[in-house]
Amino acid sequence: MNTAPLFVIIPLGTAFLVSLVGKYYKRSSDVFSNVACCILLGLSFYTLSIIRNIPTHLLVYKIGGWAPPVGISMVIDSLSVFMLVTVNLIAFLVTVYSVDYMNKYTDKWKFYTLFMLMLTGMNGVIITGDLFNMFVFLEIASIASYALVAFGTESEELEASFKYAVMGSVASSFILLGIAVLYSYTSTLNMADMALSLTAKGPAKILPFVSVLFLMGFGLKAALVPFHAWLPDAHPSAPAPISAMLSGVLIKSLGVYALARILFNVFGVTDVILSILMFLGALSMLVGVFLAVGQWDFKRLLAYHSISQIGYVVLGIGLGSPLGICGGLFHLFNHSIFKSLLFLNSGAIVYSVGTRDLHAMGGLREKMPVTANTSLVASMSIAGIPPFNGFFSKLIIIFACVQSGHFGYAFWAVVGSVLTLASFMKVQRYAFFGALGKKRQDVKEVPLAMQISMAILAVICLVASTLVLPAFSDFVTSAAAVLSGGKEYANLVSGAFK
Amino acid sequence: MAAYFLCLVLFSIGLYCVLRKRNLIKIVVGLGIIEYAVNLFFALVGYRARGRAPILSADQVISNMVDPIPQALVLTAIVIGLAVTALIVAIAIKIYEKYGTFDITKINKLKG
Amino acid sequence: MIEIYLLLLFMIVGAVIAVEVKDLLSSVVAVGAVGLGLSMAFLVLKAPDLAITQLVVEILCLIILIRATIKKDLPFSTSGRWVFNTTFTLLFISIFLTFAYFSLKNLPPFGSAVMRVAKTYVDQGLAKTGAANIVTAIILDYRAYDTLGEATVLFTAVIGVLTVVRRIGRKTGKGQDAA
Amino acid sequence: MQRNVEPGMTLIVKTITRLTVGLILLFGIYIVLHGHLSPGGGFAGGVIIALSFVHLMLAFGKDVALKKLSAGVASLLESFGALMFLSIAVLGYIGGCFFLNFFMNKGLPFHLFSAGIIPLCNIAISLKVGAGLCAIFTALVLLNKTDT
Repeated sequence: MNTAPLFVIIPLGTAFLVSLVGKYYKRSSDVFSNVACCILLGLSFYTLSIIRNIPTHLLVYKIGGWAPPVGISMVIDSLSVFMLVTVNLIAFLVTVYSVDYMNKYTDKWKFYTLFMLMLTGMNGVIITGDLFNMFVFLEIASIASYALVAFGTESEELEASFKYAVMGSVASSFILLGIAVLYSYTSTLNMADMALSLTAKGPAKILPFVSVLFLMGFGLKAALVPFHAWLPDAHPSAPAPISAMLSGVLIKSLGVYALARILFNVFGVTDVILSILMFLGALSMLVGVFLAVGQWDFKRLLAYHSISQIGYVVLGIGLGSPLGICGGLFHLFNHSIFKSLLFLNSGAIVYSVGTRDLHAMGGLREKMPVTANTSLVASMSIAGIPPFNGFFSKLIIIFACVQSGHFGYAFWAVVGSVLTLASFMKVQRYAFFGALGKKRQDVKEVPLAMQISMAILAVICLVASTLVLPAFSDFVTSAAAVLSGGKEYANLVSGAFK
Repeated sequence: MAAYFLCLVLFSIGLYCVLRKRNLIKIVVGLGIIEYAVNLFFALVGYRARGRAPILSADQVISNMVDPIPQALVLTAIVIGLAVTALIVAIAIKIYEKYGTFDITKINKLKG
Repeated sequence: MIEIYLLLLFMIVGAVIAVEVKDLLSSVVAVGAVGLGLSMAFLVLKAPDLAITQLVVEILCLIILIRATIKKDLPFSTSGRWVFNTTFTLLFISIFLTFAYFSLKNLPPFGSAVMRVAKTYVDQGLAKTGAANIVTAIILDYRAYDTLGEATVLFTAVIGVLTVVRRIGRKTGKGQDAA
Repeated sequence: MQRNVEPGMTLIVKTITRLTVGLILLFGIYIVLHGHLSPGGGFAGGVIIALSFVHLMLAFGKDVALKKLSAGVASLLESFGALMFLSIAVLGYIGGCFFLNFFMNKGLPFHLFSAGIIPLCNIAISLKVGAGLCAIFTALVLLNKTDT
């Protein structure tokens, strides 16, 4: 049984169902969403095991029975399944967390409907093999996230959402324009077919223009530095579970994944594109962390760190060597884990204490032990302290920089890492250690479901380090092989169509 | 070629409006112009000289049709544009309700 | 093919007016004119489906925008570094246009679409799907998955609008928690 | 300024609306049903159906229009339309494939009852689009109403 369509059908059906019945039966939206996310998580692991047992590591589904350049196809390869596991893992833990957290807001069913639609969009982008279809699902995820950022309907949230929506729409227009130019040139929309057609036509003068359009479009979605202005507003304004989803997976699946898939597998990268990617990555890495150090708003600080960490991912992928891509993807996975955890921690503090200002916290360790310990794990992980996963992925990226002779970038990556450490020492010092304020004596730990989801994420922070061991490293390396294989993807996929 | 370029000029006008105007409704107008330009670009790309509309008829044979794919894509893109516009206008009206103005320079609780 | 150039010029003039005019209502009406020009351009480009859809969507957009702008304030302010920012934006746009000009030369010339995949639709569309309108055959059969996505986008926007216009977003105080 | 006791626009507008709104609705339904034969289709038809409702609301004020179709019902209808479209897609599994046009007999070309699932999809989309746009419009109008 081919599982590919289920990744779209299940969340989409759940969203429609929740919007029908959620208004009348309050608990049903909780139950439906959690069950759906749980099934999706199981399904992605099941797909992972299927993919490993197929010799070509490729699963193709022809929608409507039309053979691909004519119809739309779904393509799941190692990279897609890597992203599917990441997205659905975070989504499941976030829904568990939301059950209690979202009680603070009105109209919970709207939250769950939008959440499931956003998940539909991300899954759709990841599994599609068609360029225009990717755009459509990208828009679903984006529009759902615009609305989710404004979920609290306070003035700051609306303002952030407006900014995000305008920037996001401009980005989408750039992407759509790029697709139009590509369609005119190749007369097809299927990605594999397009790659073959581009190869057949020889070095195309149109590609630099389209690459720039896509870099601007997807770069905006991924919040790379010249295009990052919306992120520090939008991510802190959203409710904490949504911040975790946005920073954890949305900017990666819509930005980094889509960009890497198109640039590497459809266009075939050139040295110029790689150096642009590396430069943008390093720039984001440094600018993000410099802006983060001075922040006193906990969630805003985390948002700036998202820019910085996305910089690491793009730097790793931009190196173009197998080791670099491997490090970049591994860091992508790790970052979704620990950044989601940190945002959930910040949400827990908002839930119990009601503030995001680091000055107003202090000494929360004794009252909120689970939150404090999980956030300690996440902080050490993001700062790159040895036993945790963040250390290994950063190490691999730095090694890869040195290996391909980019000593400057390696140096800046180390500098960024040190500054990250400093910034998170500040967070730990002001939020959890120190003396407990007088007003904070009646602070309580958050409900059990929220604790559980934070604890699971913290455990994954530790367990994910084992992915560097040869026995488990296949998960990341096979995904990296898809990208470093370049246009090999086109031959494999079009072979599978027949 | 000239048609493509004029279409991109239209795109740039919209882009300029979004980047430089300081009024929420003007920004929405700019986004609308960008959408029109992209949709028009798609339709231009699919045109064939002396082509016919891609609708078959029972009593005549049509040989030279324009490309139907861009039309199908634009149909989707128009809907997406409408959806985005509706959402952004709703947010803008709500901002007006909170701040009493559409002027972006007076709406700055958030910084950079 | 002179009509299409005239329409394009009309749209550009309309767009400039919409961007530069001071009055918001006039601006919205001008952008409506651009949309109607687009609808006519679709007709000239032999896309009747698009012309109908663009026309009705334009009317709806116009009504929504006018509802939003009517009787609202229109102060315009220019921020401190106006000249610098405008110059920078114009520079960026002119670089973009120059780059585009040299790149677009490599596309197939206007009026000669390649139609490699589309040929299948035109030749076999009626026999395989039974729909005489090839565009409908594409959006509801060959690429129906896209249309599912499109319908979902609209659904998302509706839920999004209903979310954004809620009067109270957060519950405040302990008393309302139980409700 | 005259003060109308009744909400909405003047008598002339109301009379003309009464005459035309049914025709607009009918035209929308025609466009939907002939989507696979002539230009138009579920989306354009749905917008026209929504426009007939908007027309009613602009002419008679929101109360009369909301009596015909309240926001809650519109939202429900929309979810129903969306679910119907998804069900058609999933029903393709009867033929063994997601989104398969599962009517083997496509009917006579150029006739109303032809083309398998395409007319059904058109109806589902028009239901969804019409109800959805009504819901959006109602929400925006209600919002505008309260802040003045």
